[in-house]
Amino acid sequence: MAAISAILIVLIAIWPINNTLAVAATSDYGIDALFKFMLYFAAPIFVFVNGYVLYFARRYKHRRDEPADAVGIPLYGVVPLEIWWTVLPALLMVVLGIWSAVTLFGLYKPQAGALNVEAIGHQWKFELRYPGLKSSFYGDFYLPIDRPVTMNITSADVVHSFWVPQFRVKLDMVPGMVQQLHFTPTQIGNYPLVCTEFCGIGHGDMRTTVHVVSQADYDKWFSGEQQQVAAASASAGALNLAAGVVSKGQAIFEQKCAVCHNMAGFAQKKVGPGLQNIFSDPAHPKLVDGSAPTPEDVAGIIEKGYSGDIGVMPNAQANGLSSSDVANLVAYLKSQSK
Amino acid sequence: MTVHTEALGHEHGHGHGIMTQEEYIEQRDTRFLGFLLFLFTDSIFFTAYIFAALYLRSAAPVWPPVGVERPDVNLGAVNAILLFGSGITAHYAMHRLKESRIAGYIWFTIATIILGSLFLGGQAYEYAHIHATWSGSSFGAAFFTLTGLHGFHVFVGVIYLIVTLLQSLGGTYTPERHFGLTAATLYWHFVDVIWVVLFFLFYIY
Amino acid sequence: MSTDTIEILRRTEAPIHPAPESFVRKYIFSIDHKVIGVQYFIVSGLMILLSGLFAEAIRVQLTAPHNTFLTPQQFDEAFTFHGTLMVWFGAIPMVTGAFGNFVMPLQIGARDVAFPWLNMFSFWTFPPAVLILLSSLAFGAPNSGWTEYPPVSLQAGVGIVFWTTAVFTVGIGATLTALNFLTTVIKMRAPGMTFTRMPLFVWASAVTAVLSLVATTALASALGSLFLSHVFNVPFYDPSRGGTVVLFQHMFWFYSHPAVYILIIPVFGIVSEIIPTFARKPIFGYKLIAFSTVSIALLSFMVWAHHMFTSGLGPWVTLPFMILSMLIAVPTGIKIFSWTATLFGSNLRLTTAMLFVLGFLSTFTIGGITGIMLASVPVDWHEHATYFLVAHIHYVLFGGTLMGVIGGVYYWWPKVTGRLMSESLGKWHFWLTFIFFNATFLPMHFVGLLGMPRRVAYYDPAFQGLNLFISISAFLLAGSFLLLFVNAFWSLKKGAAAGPNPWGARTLEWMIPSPPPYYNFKETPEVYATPYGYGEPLPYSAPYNSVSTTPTY
Amino acid sequence: MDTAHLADTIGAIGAIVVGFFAVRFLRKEWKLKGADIGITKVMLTLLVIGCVEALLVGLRIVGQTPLSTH
Repeated sequence: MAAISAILIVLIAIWPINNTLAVAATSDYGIDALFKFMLYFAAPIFVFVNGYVLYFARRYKHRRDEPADAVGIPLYGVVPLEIWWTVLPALLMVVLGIWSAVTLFGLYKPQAGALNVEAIGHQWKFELRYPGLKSSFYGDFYLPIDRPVTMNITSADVVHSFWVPQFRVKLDMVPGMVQQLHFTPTQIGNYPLVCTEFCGIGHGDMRTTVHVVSQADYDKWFSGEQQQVAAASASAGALNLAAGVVSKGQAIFEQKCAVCHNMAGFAQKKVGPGLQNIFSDPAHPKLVDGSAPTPEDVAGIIEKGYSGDIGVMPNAQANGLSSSDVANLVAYLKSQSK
Repeated sequence: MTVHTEALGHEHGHGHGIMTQEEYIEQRDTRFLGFLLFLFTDSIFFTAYIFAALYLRSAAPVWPPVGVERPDVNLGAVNAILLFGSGITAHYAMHRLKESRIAGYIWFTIATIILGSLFLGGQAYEYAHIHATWSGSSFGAAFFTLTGLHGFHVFVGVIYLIVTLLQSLGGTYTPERHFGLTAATLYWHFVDVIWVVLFFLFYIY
Repeated sequence: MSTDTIEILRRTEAPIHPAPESFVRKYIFSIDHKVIGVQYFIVSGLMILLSGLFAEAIRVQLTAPHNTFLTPQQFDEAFTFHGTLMVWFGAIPMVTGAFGNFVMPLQIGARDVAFPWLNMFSFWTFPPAVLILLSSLAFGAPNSGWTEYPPVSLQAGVGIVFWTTAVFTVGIGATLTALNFLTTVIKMRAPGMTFTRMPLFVWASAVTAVLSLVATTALASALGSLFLSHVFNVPFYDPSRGGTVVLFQHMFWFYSHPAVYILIIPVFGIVSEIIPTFARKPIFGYKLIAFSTVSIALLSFMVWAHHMFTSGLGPWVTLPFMILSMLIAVPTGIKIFSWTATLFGSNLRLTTAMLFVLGFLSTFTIGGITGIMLASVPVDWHEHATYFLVAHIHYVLFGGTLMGVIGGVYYWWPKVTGRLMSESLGKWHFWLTFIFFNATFLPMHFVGLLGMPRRVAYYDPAFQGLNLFISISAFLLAGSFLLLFVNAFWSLKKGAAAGPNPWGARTLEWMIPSPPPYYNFKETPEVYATPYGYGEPLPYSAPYNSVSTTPTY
Repeated sequence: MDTAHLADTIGAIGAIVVGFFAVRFLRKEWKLKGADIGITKVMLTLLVIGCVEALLVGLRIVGQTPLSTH
């Protein structure tokens, strides 16, 4: 049986997982290696249990020439053996646990210079938002090869899930919560993005394609999508809060911020808190720090983004906001604050 | 003893071997254990919702959420004392019965029922005056669900006490035989101590 | 506590209830644990059948990537009913209500469970719950899977109200049964039956009762919150009003992970009874098996979040759950190895029941191994909510629970009916079931790894070949069960009389006639040793030590 | 004296009275044995804690913060 196990292990070792289901993202996470390791120890367990069952079933089968009341040997247990098969699996699980833990923390580690993309689940489509693109879009999207990506995922309605099988990573898109998924696409190709969490009658068809392309192709696609952004960034200068226009701010708010924020009291949470009365409501603890917030504080948060215990908000670049946009937004927020 | 002893089996088997008859009878008394397990499983019900309340609290930036107010803590304390006091009277009633002082037992049970009912009244008053709604906020969801569940238990407890009182007037319970009363008292204590936790959770913490 | 002699004896010893005469008191509103066990067996058996039909409907739909056999709506209802019926209305009542009720009191030498009337009440929560659930088909069925995660389950209309009510109702019965069983095991054991002399099925029933007692109430609160969310618009799960959707997953899985063990631990007990009986030797490592049952139960309350590794708990929360989930492999491994070791030096009778148990050993091992894989968070990130998960759960619940249950049916059938089943038909049944079970569920691992999510009415055409193969195997698997029904009916009509102890077993239920008389034991037996001492005299007081332990089938 | 102060006073005095009896019972039962007594002891202990809660509220030591950021 040891021989059969060994053969199985060798077969697993040379079994090209990558050919069956290509890894298209950086494999530094070691998910495939971990999976193979499990198959290595699974093989002998499986072979030995089944092998002994079959062997004993043949070897000790009751034979016709034996008396009808024949019994087996009166063996109640062998303590050393029992200790062995308690301790050995426990040790194995410790090894596996440590390996998994190391891999796990690697999965959560953001990479420097990552491209921040947002994916928002809807019934039954994926909405994508890119930094520098004025508006979001649904459906196919592009990622440049070999550039780390931080995917900020959430949902607008029910729980969805973000899974690209070839990337090996999956997280749920939970309404009211932003999760980050870190990966680096390493193979050019078209891969399915699949929703795996049941989300209603359209669940089965909630698929789209992620195109991993060369940097040049990505730039070409991106500039095609960019269109109006160029004009906006040309006019962008230094932040001038005094020049903010309420009506323009309102338009931007409804287009962008309203995805995550309500224009209502602080507790009226969507993804982030409600933003009405942001200048006067003591409930905005991170803004206040004891003193009333200034327009500069608010503008700073919009520009730099926010990360803390009430959630994560991308910065102005990721949200595609120019300096004048920020000024307009602050003006609008101020007008809504009592 | 009107039991068919020939069917009991101790004449033939145990009673003089593995177990004495007293041990055997003690072993076979299932009611208390059964009732205890019931209380245990009931407490899980509350525990789950208390966990939910704490979870909602941890997910909220401020607690209670803006625009929602906790119930009045001072009146709440008075109300809590009514319920805690009823626990004491229930305890007294039990002792009086064990001491064969039936009149004392009856009066203390009536006091328990009145205090329990007053508590329910206090809860109703609180529900009418609190600045929160069941469907309005996570605080409301946790508060009304848990206190409502508890109020339901108090209500059942009051009914239970009334039933035991009527039964005892008919002579069901004696100083030696009063399992139903032990159960009622324990249940009442259980309802009491749940409020110790809920009072802390919603009024103080 | 005053020991009220007459009252206690009245309740537990003397046959104050004469054997009921009327049909209704005898077979419908019976308080006899054996009749209640059979009632549970029939109803939960029907539910398993019905659930199987829903599964076949799912497989018909999945024969083609964009099949029109079912609309997505109907498909969602089908897998919701499949899961709900199988877990709460099929398997749990089967392993606790049916096997626990019939076998456990007999094995501890009791005349009935601790609270016979409560037992009857527990059963009679079950048929109404079935009716509530099935009636939802007429009003708008629940359609978000047996897990019913909000918010999607709250969109589904009135179905969720039926679903929560039905599961709540059957949960009341399950809790009361657990309360009853735990009291029975603690209080009603025959004199001399210490904890270490209890048959392992009794251990399993007691531990399951503890699990059920703690967890089912937690489920009730989760169902309650879902009910309130739908009916009274309470914002437990509405982020815009401060709720959080992950809360439901915590509350649900705090029940539903132990529920998996409620499903499998009694089967561990069944297997631990069948193996020594047919190996004709003591179970290997009795104490370690009992201890591992208890430790599995303890661990099962600390691992619920491994169903939520992708739900955004963060690394520091998932880490302890991952480690604890992996540790469950240790006690489970102990059991598998001990059962295998029991076969060593045996005098093995390969009856149908034994074959199913050996099949259980094989398939459950696979389910256990894939369980370890899913416990590792990084690998789970790839495999979660795919067909790999579906394959895993079916290797555990079909290859584990159902295989063990069928083994148990073949094993205790003569005790319940007094007649033997056909061994040759049974062996055909085993081989067909075993082969088509693996043909159905083994490929699901691969479809899942390749990227097919679960609960999809439509799928990527790339997976059509494998899915077609799976579906055909599933139809044949269903067909193999016809042999069981044929066998059962044949046995009832023409089966040979079984006698009290056809298998030559040594636990107490085989020491009395088949089927057992009303009130089981005329005199309460005394127990002097473990039941598994094959080759030694029976460790019971007269007259229970005079039954032949030579197999006569 | 407004309602809040009245309620405080009643609450505090009530807490002391009820707590006194609870402690007395607890002391009485402490040495007794039996399953129901054991449970009663636990219940009475919790009851004493409840009285302390109510007393602290009555003395305005806890429960006075309208908002808390966790």
